[in-house]
This record gives sequence, structure tokens and C-alpha cells, in this order.
Amino acid sequence: MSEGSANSQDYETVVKAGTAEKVAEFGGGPVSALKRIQHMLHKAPSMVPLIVLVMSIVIFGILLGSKFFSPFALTLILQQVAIVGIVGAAQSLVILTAGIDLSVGAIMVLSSVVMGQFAFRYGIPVEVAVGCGLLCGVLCGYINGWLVAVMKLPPFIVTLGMWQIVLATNFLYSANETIRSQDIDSQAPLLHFFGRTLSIGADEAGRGGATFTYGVIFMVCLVLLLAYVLRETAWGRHVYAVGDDPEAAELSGVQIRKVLISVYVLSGLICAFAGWVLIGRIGSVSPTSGQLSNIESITAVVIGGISLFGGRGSILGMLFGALIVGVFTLGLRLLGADAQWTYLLIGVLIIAAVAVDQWIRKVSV
Amino acid sequence: MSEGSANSQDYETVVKAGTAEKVAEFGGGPVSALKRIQHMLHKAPSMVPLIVLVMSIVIFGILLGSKFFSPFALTLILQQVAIVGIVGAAQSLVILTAGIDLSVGAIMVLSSVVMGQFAFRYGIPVEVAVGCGLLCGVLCGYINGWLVAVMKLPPFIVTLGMWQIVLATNFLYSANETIRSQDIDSQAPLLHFFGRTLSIGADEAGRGGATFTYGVIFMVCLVLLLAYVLRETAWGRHVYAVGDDPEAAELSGVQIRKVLISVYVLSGLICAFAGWVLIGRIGSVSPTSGQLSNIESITAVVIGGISLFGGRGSILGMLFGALIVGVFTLGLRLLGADAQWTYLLIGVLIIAAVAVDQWIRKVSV
Amino acid sequence: ADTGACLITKTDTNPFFVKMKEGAEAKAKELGIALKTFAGKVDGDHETQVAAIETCIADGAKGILLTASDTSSIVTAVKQARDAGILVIALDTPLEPADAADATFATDNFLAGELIGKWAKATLGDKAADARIAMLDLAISQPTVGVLRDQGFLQGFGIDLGNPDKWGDETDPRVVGHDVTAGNEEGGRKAMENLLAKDPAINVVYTINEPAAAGAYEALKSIGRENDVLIVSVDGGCPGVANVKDGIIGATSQQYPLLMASLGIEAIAKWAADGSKPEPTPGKSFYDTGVALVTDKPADGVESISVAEGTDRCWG
Amino acid sequence: MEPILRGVNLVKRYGRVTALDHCNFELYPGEILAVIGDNGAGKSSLIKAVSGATIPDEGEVYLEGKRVHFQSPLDARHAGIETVYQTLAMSPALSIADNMFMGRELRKPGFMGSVLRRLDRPEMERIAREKLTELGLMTIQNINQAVETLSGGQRQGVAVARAAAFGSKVIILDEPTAALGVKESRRVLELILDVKARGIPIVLISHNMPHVFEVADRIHIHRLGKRLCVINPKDHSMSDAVALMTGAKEPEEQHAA
Amino acid sequence: MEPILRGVNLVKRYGRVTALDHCNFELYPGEILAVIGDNGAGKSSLIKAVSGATIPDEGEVYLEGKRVHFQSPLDARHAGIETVYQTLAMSPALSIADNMFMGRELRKPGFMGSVLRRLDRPEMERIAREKLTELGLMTIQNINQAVETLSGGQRQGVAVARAAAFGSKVIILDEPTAALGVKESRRVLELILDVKARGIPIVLISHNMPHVFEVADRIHIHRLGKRLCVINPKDHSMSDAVALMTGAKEPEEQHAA
Ligand SMILES: Nc1ncnc2c1ncn2[C@@H]1O[C@H](COP(=O)(O)OP(=O)(O)OP(=O)(O)O)[C@@H](O)[C@H]1O
Ligand SMILES: Nc1ncnc2c1ncn2[C@@H]1O[C@H](COP(=O)(O)OP(=O)(O)OP(=O)(O)O)[C@@H](O)[C@H]1O
Ligand SMILES: O[C@@H]1[C@@H](O)[C@H](O)OC[C@H]1O
Ligand SMILES: [Mg+2]
Ligand SMILES: [Mg+2]
Repeated sequence: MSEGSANSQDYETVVKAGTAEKVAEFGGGPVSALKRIQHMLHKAPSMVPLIVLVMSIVIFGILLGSKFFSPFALTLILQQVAIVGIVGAAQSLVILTAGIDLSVGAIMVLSSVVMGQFAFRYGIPVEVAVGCGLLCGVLCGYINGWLVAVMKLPPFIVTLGMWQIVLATNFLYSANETIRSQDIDSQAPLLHFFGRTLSIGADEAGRGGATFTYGVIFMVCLVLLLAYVLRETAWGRHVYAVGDDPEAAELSGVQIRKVLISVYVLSGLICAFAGWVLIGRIGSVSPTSGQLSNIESITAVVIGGISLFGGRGSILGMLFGALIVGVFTLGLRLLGADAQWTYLLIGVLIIAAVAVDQWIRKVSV
Repeated sequence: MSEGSANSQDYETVVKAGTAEKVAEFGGGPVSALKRIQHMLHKAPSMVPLIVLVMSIVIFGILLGSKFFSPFALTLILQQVAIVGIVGAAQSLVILTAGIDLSVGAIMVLSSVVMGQFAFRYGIPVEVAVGCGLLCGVLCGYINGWLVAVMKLPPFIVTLGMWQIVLATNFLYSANETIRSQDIDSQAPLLHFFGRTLSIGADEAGRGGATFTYGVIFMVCLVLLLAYVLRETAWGRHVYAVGDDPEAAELSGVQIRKVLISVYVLSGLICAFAGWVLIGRIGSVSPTSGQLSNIESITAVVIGGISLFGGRGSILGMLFGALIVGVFTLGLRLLGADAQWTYLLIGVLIIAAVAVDQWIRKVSV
Repeated sequence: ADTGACLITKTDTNPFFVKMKEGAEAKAKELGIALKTFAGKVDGDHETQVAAIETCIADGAKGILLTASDTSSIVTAVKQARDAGILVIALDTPLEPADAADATFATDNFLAGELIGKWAKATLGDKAADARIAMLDLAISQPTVGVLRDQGFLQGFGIDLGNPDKWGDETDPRVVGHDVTAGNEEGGRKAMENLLAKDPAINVVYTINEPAAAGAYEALKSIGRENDVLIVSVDGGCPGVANVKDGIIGATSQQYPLLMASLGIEAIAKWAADGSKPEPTPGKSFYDTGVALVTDKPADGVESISVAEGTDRCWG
Repeated sequence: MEPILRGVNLVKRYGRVTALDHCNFELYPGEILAVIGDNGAGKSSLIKAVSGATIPDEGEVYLEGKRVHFQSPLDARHAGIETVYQTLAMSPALSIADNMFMGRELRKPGFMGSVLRRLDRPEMERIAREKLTELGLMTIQNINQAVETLSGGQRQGVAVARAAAFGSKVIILDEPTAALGVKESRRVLELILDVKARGIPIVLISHNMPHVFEVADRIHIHRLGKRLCVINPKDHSMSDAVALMTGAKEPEEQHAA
Repeated sequence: MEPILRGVNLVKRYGRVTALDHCNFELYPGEILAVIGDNGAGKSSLIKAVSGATIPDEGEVYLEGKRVHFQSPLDARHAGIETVYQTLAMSPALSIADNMFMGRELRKPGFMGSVLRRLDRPEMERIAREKLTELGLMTIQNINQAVETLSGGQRQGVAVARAAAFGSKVIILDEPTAALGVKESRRVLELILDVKARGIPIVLISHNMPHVFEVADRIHIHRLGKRLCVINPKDHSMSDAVALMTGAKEPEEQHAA
């Protein structure tokens, strides 16, 4: 070693003597109950929309009494939210990667049309037709993913283009023909699978009581599954990393291409499932459904606290976000607001819900 | 000074002797013409959508001949694009701050309705009515800006809520009444100001030739003005800084609240002008217009190369983006594609245009 | 084919317009006319229709068939086209004023609503006095077709309309509420659910069109009320008529888009050949292509045709 | 003498983490105060609290004896406090000159500037180039480069040049030489001494002990979120300082905070 | 002896800026090679070019004598080259453990891991804590903290710990101690010597001359986008090195690149 270094650095030798090292612990003040709640909210950010959701259920419950606060009305909200919730799950995945998917609704509808037309037009066994529909969703998702990941085009443009392409294909292919519920019931009941219900506490004629469609159950299971995958598997962490800072993710060894493509493919597949659930919900196969799915799903995602810039938020939050909108919609209608006023008030309430959310978050930093 | 320091740093003294300092110049290879073009594209990124635009005009010109490549058809595209171009200017400002404005179309329509109804329902002098319409836009913009800047709510949610609120207000207030073109002409011609035209080279009956409406001229001037303001004034640089990294901007002394509020207010004002231009374009005051303005303006912005993540891109690019869509739409329709095929092809072409854009950019790094 | 014509519809996703387009295309082919078709992106998309008219002018078309999204706003663009020597015919939806177009081939939408309203009232008989009515409309912008059918229905049912130019201002307690469906199954189901949550005793459902009716039926079925509620609708598309047959819809007012389209094309061909324009139905401001109530449960005092007949004449 | 900038009993918590734990701080007129401490000791949190970048949960800040309530860094800047943050606070996509003059842009003289509000780019670029040259940052080839394309050290140099050019009452530098080369670091030290000569006090956070001992008048040793003690570099060796800040040694009574 | 990692004639241009100008580079087995140079000289560009983070416009890279074409940092990592970039390359919103194990996560043993693919968080957290403790980063209070909430030095410590834990053939460190405190820097130097003792060669970019002269076997001096010369720290003083890298002195013939 050269001159200088030995004595210039000698002051550094003291650190070798060191003191007994342990992880630093700063003086924490007394921990109040409020502080503990705040800390919990900080750790589990999806709790915040959940609080907003519970608050709004309580408020409408007080205002409307048993009309709203009944198993029937509450499970009705779940049914009304099922499609948005499922599509929102797909949307969440994409938005977590800092993308956006405008084509979700179109993919959903095209997949449902493929399921229906394959079964009816070509007489393919319905199980196979359903498989083809799911494949159709996967394919659309793959094209999106390829354009985003490999061609490096902005997701907004890619999925905007795909939206138009898929929707036009849907109309051209289906020739705008609806397949009626009765025909499906008699010839291809599997298409109605997700429309079947599980009733609890209904009266003899099957009225009142809590009604869960298989679609609702599917939505809940899907969201829980994805929440697990995103939190507890390597792939999930990579999804967050890619959305957070793609350059850093790449430098630290994430295969961003693969992750992005897999996210869009999965999103396409989930949308195809949403298409199947849609058939169960509306009974028929109709090419004109799902026109607002993209905006509705993005709304649920954002109210649920997922950042549009990617990398932050939880998919459970999305579910609560979708439910918040559902609660407001039904609650306001029951309060007697007419359609135009409901529309206006939902605008106000969406902003208010997010403001409350933001406020709780701020308090709980 | 204490021991150590003097001799420890002695190696640093050599830098004081220094050599004659000048700005480093590395060996640059021979500069080819291609390199020079690349460098130019690098400096002026809005050139890229311009190239795509020119290419598409040439291609449709070749395919369609004089039907497309005539002063009449080309200025028609300008007229068809005027509204999107103006709203796109508002959208560009917001997107440059890393926001998004879903309420542009609704604000535009409400402002036009206010102008019309104030003049007709209350008999207010038309100049004042126009002023009130513009004020209405400013007010909506201010609310957006306040919620985004002061309440720190996500722009997507704020403007989504405002979209619903403004649209419903519009329907409730206008009672869905259209004010007819003939009545405007006779009683409040000022509302038609932007519909007046400047024709060059038309035949005697006023047909053919290049036709510029005042609305088109307004759009071009507005975009040029904003391009100047964004590039050449402090406010413009602050808009970019806020969009680029709001935290850094705040730490380096930008008043982000003020900048954000001013951007949303300006966006509201521009939308109100768009509402006035809209009256000139469609002749009447119709509360159902502008439903697709938000998605169309965002599309123009993104095709024009402005990043949805804020802080990057030029407003001139937005104009070229809007024109690209206009050229494709008219060109395809003249080629005889039917509506669904046109949508499908426009979807493909939007993706292709951005892919070409991306490719040119990559070559020109 | 040197005679060019344009068909501009509100959307081309609604089967009604799809069939209209098919009818026009078939007729155009028969008469040797080059037809270009245009459509708004969504119902109510007015600007796209204006751009379409401009494109037709640029294209040198001889005639335009138009179903206007905004009946009075479009008038300026229509005037421009007529000034350029183009024959403009309104289909399905009359313009405001109706004489802004050279001719109109349309359904009387108010009448369509009135027929199902009368039928519902007659079918309920005494129970009509305390009926619980759900109104499933098109959109919150209250487009004219929607208002006409809705108010026609209420008129036929014997309910005081308030202002006949809008829905929602009726005071009759029998009306449970109005909700919007976007004219599709999804919207129909959700709107029905909302109104049912408000009043589970609903027993009469008016729907803007048959897809909305199918959606409403699913909602009723899910709570086991599909058999004790009367659903009425408008359109007469083949799936709709089949639903009447299956008892899902009680009665529907059938309209004839194919007829409108083929009459329109013929008129353009004539105009191109000898410059003559079609005449309106005597006593009306437009050429009425007719409307018929389709049901197998005819009611006294309401004229109707059978499902079999309806099936013969159905479209889509 | 009264401190020009003073923090009393500052507390800042982030969730379970306590970054500042009843911390005191004083800067006297005309001095160079160094702040040293382990990584994560809370040095950056401290200067953020006194410069308006974060609002402390508890405690007071005084400027020239008067209590101040900075709500934003801009407030502090208007009060004459200029700060180089450790994260540098630059807009990546903007140019060097844009960043240097952010929030205090120069306008063209005359009509162009006052009415058209046009920026005087050539002038801003000239000054930027000049300030960078003063720091010896000669490897910047293109003054219009976006900051995100600069090397780590170049970027830091721009931030330091900005603070030095505009600070009027207090200049705070959070690790200003961390990414700088030997030559550039020396220039920053010279600059710090220059600024001091102009009578402006400086807070310097640094992990480079030789630099600290070379320029500091007093050394504030930060440990576990609070001030452990203040020492005079003339009376103590670097080894003492390091031993204190790492906890290998307890402070003597008279210096303790 | 054959170099383990070698770059020949590397060129990288950014628009008008030439970051690498026909630059050569060699790293021999088992050595510590320091790379020094002014800010903006092109050091980071050089190591990005040999580690797959950028693809050079011209020139070749050889690993153990075989030509390699890294298309991404992952390729280089699979080849055993682990790099700490100057920008640190961390996902700000993710936790320390998530970042350390990014791309090579540990799964739970048995069914949970192989079928449910569940991560073994406790284990990853334990290892992360251990690696940080080895570096003396004891002020990290909460191992689940998001990286963006760490202090500048803590963040750098995490990046260094990651590279040291996983590098198998070559470890490249771009200014690993820039933001580190005295204690933490010493730990990194010890760690570098440890790694060398394990037989793994290291590239160390640093502006800290005493550190460089303390650990380096050879010093690559970078100037204006290319290698000026390579010197042996035993034969040259720090002043020589600084004079060379700042251009105050010309290299002697035998060392010139
Ligand atoms: N936004 C934040 N959220 C949570 N914890 C934070 C945040 N900012 C800082 N901390 C924590 O506060 C403590 C003090 O951080 P600070 O940045 O002040 O340290 P420092 O002394 O500047 O360290 P360095 O020398 O490494 O820059 C650290 O433990 C850090 O992890
Ligand atoms: N993406 C880029 N675009 C344009 N110029 C760049 C880019 N990256 C680096 N440069 C330029 O290349 C030159 C070399 O940068 P590099 O980061 O390699 O320097 P360095 O030697 O690592 O400096 P430091 O010691 O400050 O980290 C600099 O002039 C820099 O401005
Ligand atoms: O008449 C049309 C109707 O049948 C359809 O369902 O909606 C639009 C109307 O114009
Ligand atoms: Mg710090
Ligand atoms: Mg570097």
C-alpha cells in the first residue's frame, strides 16, 4: 500500500473496536390505541377502502333500514358487482405493472360470443366451446402483452387499438346476433354455470334471503387467489417491481418481458372468464354488453387505492372499490333519487370516497 | 484544524495546479446525413408524429387520388379535427402534469349549453352569455384543480367524478333541449362565430377549394401559443417539472399547487372555448354532444408522443396525433370501408402509427 | 354503379340498425347503387354523424339515408348536404323540423309505446288501478325515441304525463320509478334489480327494447317472480318475438327497419333517375312504415297481430 | 450570540420508525457547522425539518430568533435558506439550465420578457455553464442535456452549483460531495469556504471526516435521532469524532447536547 | 494470464455525447481492479457495457476468453457477474428483503413451496438482516420497511449486501461507499477483501483515493471516455493517480493504455 493511506484512514480504525452492536431502537412514546390502529392501516392499505365501504353500508343502512340492510339487498349488490369485480381483477394486474387495459370489456364480450357461437353456430360440444372462448381471451391478452413488452408500445395505445379491433371483430363475427337465454338453457346449460345460485334463508318460493350466484363466489375466490399470488409468490413480487421502476427491476434481474406478457395473458384469461360469468348474469349471449367495463373497472381499481403509476396497492382494495360504487348506486336508487340525480350523486360520492380514503391514509402515516 | 487532515488530503492538492481547463470534447466520428437527421429528431420529438402524418397523407393520396388529395378534403380533415384538437390542447396540459382529464367533453358541452341557454332562456346579451359559458368552464376547471392540488386526490378520480357531475348537470339544466341553428343565426349569431369560414380557391357557388373555419384557425393559433408558453416561459417549465417529478419540483421551489390549479383552470377555459367552437361546427346547441371527447383527446395526446406519466412530450405532437386519426378516418371511409371495418382498421393503424413513431425514435437515439 | 348513396345510422351494434343496413345493402345491390355505411360509435354520438355527412359530400354521393342521433342538431349538416344537391331521407327517427329532410320513413314511436300501454292496461283489467310499474328507459340523456315510447306507454296506460317531452315528472304513484338500461341485457337486468329492491311488488315492466326486456326477465327469474310480472317492449326483432312466444315478453310493438331501408334506397334510385321525391303518408308529416302489436294474448280494443304473423315479419 | 437557525425538541416519526427523537440544533452566524453521524441516524430528517421539506411532528424552528412555520421548501427559500437535498431534487427530463433556475427563471429584457414573458435562455445557459465551470465540472459536453442523462457526479455538481449561486442567509448541503470526484470535491470545499467568506453560514452533512475537519468550525454529532454532542474540531481528533458517532465512546459532560 | 473479463474497443454514444470512445478494459482472476476518473469520464458507462446494462455501439466483450453478447443484466448475472449500479437499481415501494432477493426468491420447503409456490419470507428476512448486520447497518429498525423510506446510506448498503451475497464470478461495484458512513464504508472494504479472499475478482469504482489505494491490486485510470493507463498502487502515489486522472500529468509510456 502506498503512503498516506495508512495514517489517513487511521481514524477509521476506531470503528473496528466497535461497541456491542444491536439493531438500533429509538425511544418510542407510549403506544395509544389510536396509534395502533394507524399502524395497522399503514401495514394493510386495503383496509382503508374497506373502512369507507363499511361506513357507507352503515350510513345507507341507517337511512334506509331493512330495505337496504337485508341479506337480499346486500347480496344483490354482490351480484351487480360481480362482473366489474372480475374484470377489475384483470385490470388491477395490468395497472400494477404501470399499464392500463382499455380492452378488457371488449375481450370479455368477444370471449362470450365465441363461447356462444361456437356452441350454437358450429354445434361444437359446449365444454369445448367454453374452452375456445377462454383461449380467445388468452390470445387477445397475448397480443396486448407482446406489443407492450416486446415492441415497447405504450399500454394505453395498444389496448385502445385492441379495444377497437376486438370490438369490431366481435360485431363482424357475431353479426350482432343475440343467443337467447331459453335456447342456452335447453341446449348448452353449461354456459349458464356461473348464473346458478346458492340461496340462504330464502322463503319457500325462493324469495328474499341471501343469494350468491356462482359468479359472485368465483369473483371472491379469484380476488383472494390473486391477492395470495401477488403477495406470496416470486411472480407477484416481480409484477410489483416491474410497475414500480421497470429499469431498476431489469437491472436487478427481473425478466420484465416475461412478466409483462404473463400479466396481459392472465388478464385476457380473466376477462374471458368474466365473459362466461356475463352469460350467466344476463342469460343470453349478446354482443352489445360490456361497453363500460373498462372505465368501471379502472374506477374500482383507483378507488381501491391502486396507483395508476404502478407498483402500489392491493387487489383486495379493488374489490372494496367496486363494492363502494355498487353500494352507492343501489343505495341512492333506493333513496328515491332519479336516474339523472343518481348519476350526479355517484360522481360526488366517488370523489368523496377517495377523499375520505386519502384522509384516513394521511392520519395513519 | 486537527491532525490528519492536512496530510491525508495532500494528494488532493495536485488538482489545484490543474491543467488549462476547457469543456471536454470527445472524439466524434464522421457525421453522416442520417446521423444528422437522427439528431434533429432527437432534439424535436414532435417531428416524429409529423413524419407519420405526412406519410399517411401521401399513402392515402396515392390510393385515392384527387378525391382525397384536394384542398377541399384536406381542409375538411382540419374541420373535423378542430374540436378534438382544441380539447386535446387542454388535455395535453393536464397530462403533462402527470394528470388526466376525463371531464373535458362534459365541460365543453355544459359550457356550450350555458352560452346557449343564457342567451335564449334568460335573454341575456349574447356577449355576456358567451362570457358566462367561458366562466362556467373556468369554474369546473377550478374545482378539478382544487381537488387535485389541495386535496391531493388522484386526477383520474376527480375528473371521473366531475365528468358524471357535469354531464348530469348538463342534462338536468338543459332539460335536453336543443337550440336550433336557425334561431341562433337570427338571434345570437355570435355563437356561430367560430363556424364562419375563410375560403380559398372555391368555385362560384362556394364549393370545393380550401375552407378554413375560424374554429380551425383558432385551434392552430391556440396550439402554437401553448407551444410557445410551454417552451419559453417559466410557467411552462414548471408544468413540465411538476409532471416530471412533483417531489423534486416542490423541493426545488416550484409552487406545485398554484401550477396545478392554473393548469386545470386553463384546461377548463380551453374546453369552454371548444364548446363555443362546437356550436359553430354543429350549428345548434346540443346537450348530447361530446361524449367521446375525453377518449379521443387522450388518444391524440398519446399518439402525439406525450407520456401519460407526465413531464415529457410536446403539444405540437398532440396536434399531429389528432390529424393522424382524422386522416385515417376520412381516408378509410373514402376507400369505402364500412363502419366496423373502419373501426377495426383505425385500431390497427393507431397501433401501427405509434409503432412507427417508436421505431423512428429508437433509430434516432 | 355510378350512383353513390350513404346510410348513416346511430350505431351499427344495435341489431335494429344492423338489419336496416342489411336491407339497404341488399336493395342497393339489386338496383346497382354503391352504398357506403356509417355509424356513430355509441348511441347519441352526434359528431360522428356530422363527419359522416361531410364525408358523403366529399365523396359525391347522390343520396343519404340518416337515422339521426340528435334530431335538431343534425339539421345544419343536412342542409349543407341538400345544398350540395343530395337527397336526404330520415329513417326511423324524424328530424326536427321533419321537413328538414326531403322525406322521412319512420315508425311512430309514440304510437308504438301507446299500443303496449293500452295492451298492458287491458290485460290487467281491474288490477291496473293499483299496478306497480317499472320503467326501463334508454339513457340519462333522454333521447327522443326513448321519451316518445316511454310517454306513449304511460299515455296508453292512462297515466298523466306531466311534460310529455321528458320522463320522470309523473306524479302517479303507480309508477315505481325510471331507470336506464343502455338498451342492452346487462343494463336491463341491473335496472330491474334496482327497481325491485325499491319495490318488490312491481308487476308491470315497460322496456325500451327487447334486449332490455330479456335482461329484466333474468332479474325477475332470479327471485322467482318471472311468472307474475307483465313485461312489454318495443322492436319486434326475431329474438324478441320468440320471447313473446315463450311468454317472456307479454307484447311488443313491432317496427320495420328493412322496409324503411329498402324504401329509402328506392327513393334515392328514383331521385337519381328522374329527380322526383317521395311523398309522406297522408295526414302525417312523414311516411309511416307502420307499427304492429305482437302478442298471442290479444286484448279488447287493442289491435294486434299473432306471434306467427310477427315471426314472419320479424327482423334480426 | 444568537443562533441564526435553531431547532428545539424536534420529533419526526414515520410509522414505527422514529427518525428524530427530541433533537436540538443550532447554527450560528458566519460558521460552518458539520453534521456527522451513522447512516440512518436522522441527519437528513433533521435538515428536512428545519428547511420546510417535512413538517416535524413536534418541536419548534427559529430563524434569527423568530419562530418560523415553514410549510414548504419554498417558504424556507424565500426566507433565504437554500438546500441541497441528498436526493438532489432535480427534474430528470429537464435541462441543466432549467433545473438550476427552477422557480427563479430569468426573463428577456424589455417587451419580450415583461409582456411575452419569454425566458432568457442564452443568459441562463451562460450562467449555468459559468457556475459549473467554477466547480470544475468540465466534462459536461452539452449544457442542454437532460439531467437524467448526466453521470451521478455531474448531477450532484449541478445541485451544489444551484444552491451556492442562490443562497442568501443559510446554505444547507446534505452530502454534497458523495458522488463527486477528487477534483470536483475540492472545488466544492473551496466553494464552501468562499461562501463562508461572504458571511453566509453553512450546514454541511458529510461522511468524509478529513473534509469535515478541514472546513468545519463546529461539529454536531448525531446519533439515534438526536444530537449526541457538539465538538470543536480543533480540540478533538477524527478518531474521537468517529468513536462518538458510532457509539464507541460516550461524550464528555461539557459537550453533551 | 488470461483476463476473466475483457472489453475491447468499446464505443457508446448518446446523441452528441460520446460516453465511451474506443475503450479497453481487463479484469484478471482474483484481483481487485479499481477504476478511477473524473465525474462524467465514462466509468459507469464502461461497467454498464460489460455487464449487459447497455449494449455498446461498437466493440467486444469477453468473459473467460469467450466472446459474450449480453442482452440484459440478467444474462450477465446468469454468467456470474453481479453488479451494484450507481443508481442502485432498487424497487422503491418494495421491502428490503424483496429487493435483496429480487429474481432469486426463496420458496418454502415442501408442498407450500413447490406447488403453492409460496415465498419463504421469514428465511429471506433472516438472511437479509444477517447480511445487513455484516455490513454494520444496524440503524435499520424495520426489515420490512420499503426501500424508499430508507436513508441514502442505508439504501446503498442494501445494494452492496445484495451483490456480495450472490456474486459468483465477478463482482462490480460502482461507487459502493459514496453515501455510506465511516463505519459502514469500512465494512464494505472488509467485505471486498473477504470476497477477494474467496477468489472472486472485483471491479471497484470509487472517488475515495485512500480506499482505492488500500484495497486495489491495479488501478485503471479512465479519462475522456477511454482508459488512460493502468497503474500499480505500490509503485505510484495518490498524487500521481490524481494528477493522471485530472489530466495534470501525462502517463509514462509503459503504462499507457
Ligand atoms: N419517509 C420515510 N418513511 C419511513 N422511514 C423513514 C422515512 N424517511 C426516513 N426514514 C427513516 O428515518 C431514519 C433516519 O433517516 P435519515 O434519512 O434522516 O438518515 P441520515 O442520517 O440522513 O442517513 P444517511 O447518512 O444514510 O443519509 C432512517 O432509519 C430511515 O429509514
Ligand atoms: N443516457 C445518457 N444519455 C446521454 N448522455 C449520457 C447518458 N448516460 C451518460 N451520459 C453521458 O456520458 C458521459 C459519461 O457518463 P458516466 O455516467 O459513464 O460517467 P462516470 O464516469 O460514471 O461519472 P461519475 O463519476 O460522475 O459517476 C457523461 O458526460 C454523461 O453526461
Ligand atoms: O328505433 C330504434 C330502436 O329500435 C332501437 O332499439 O334503439 C334505437 C331506436 O332508434
Ligand atoms: Mg441522509
Ligand atoms: Mg458513474
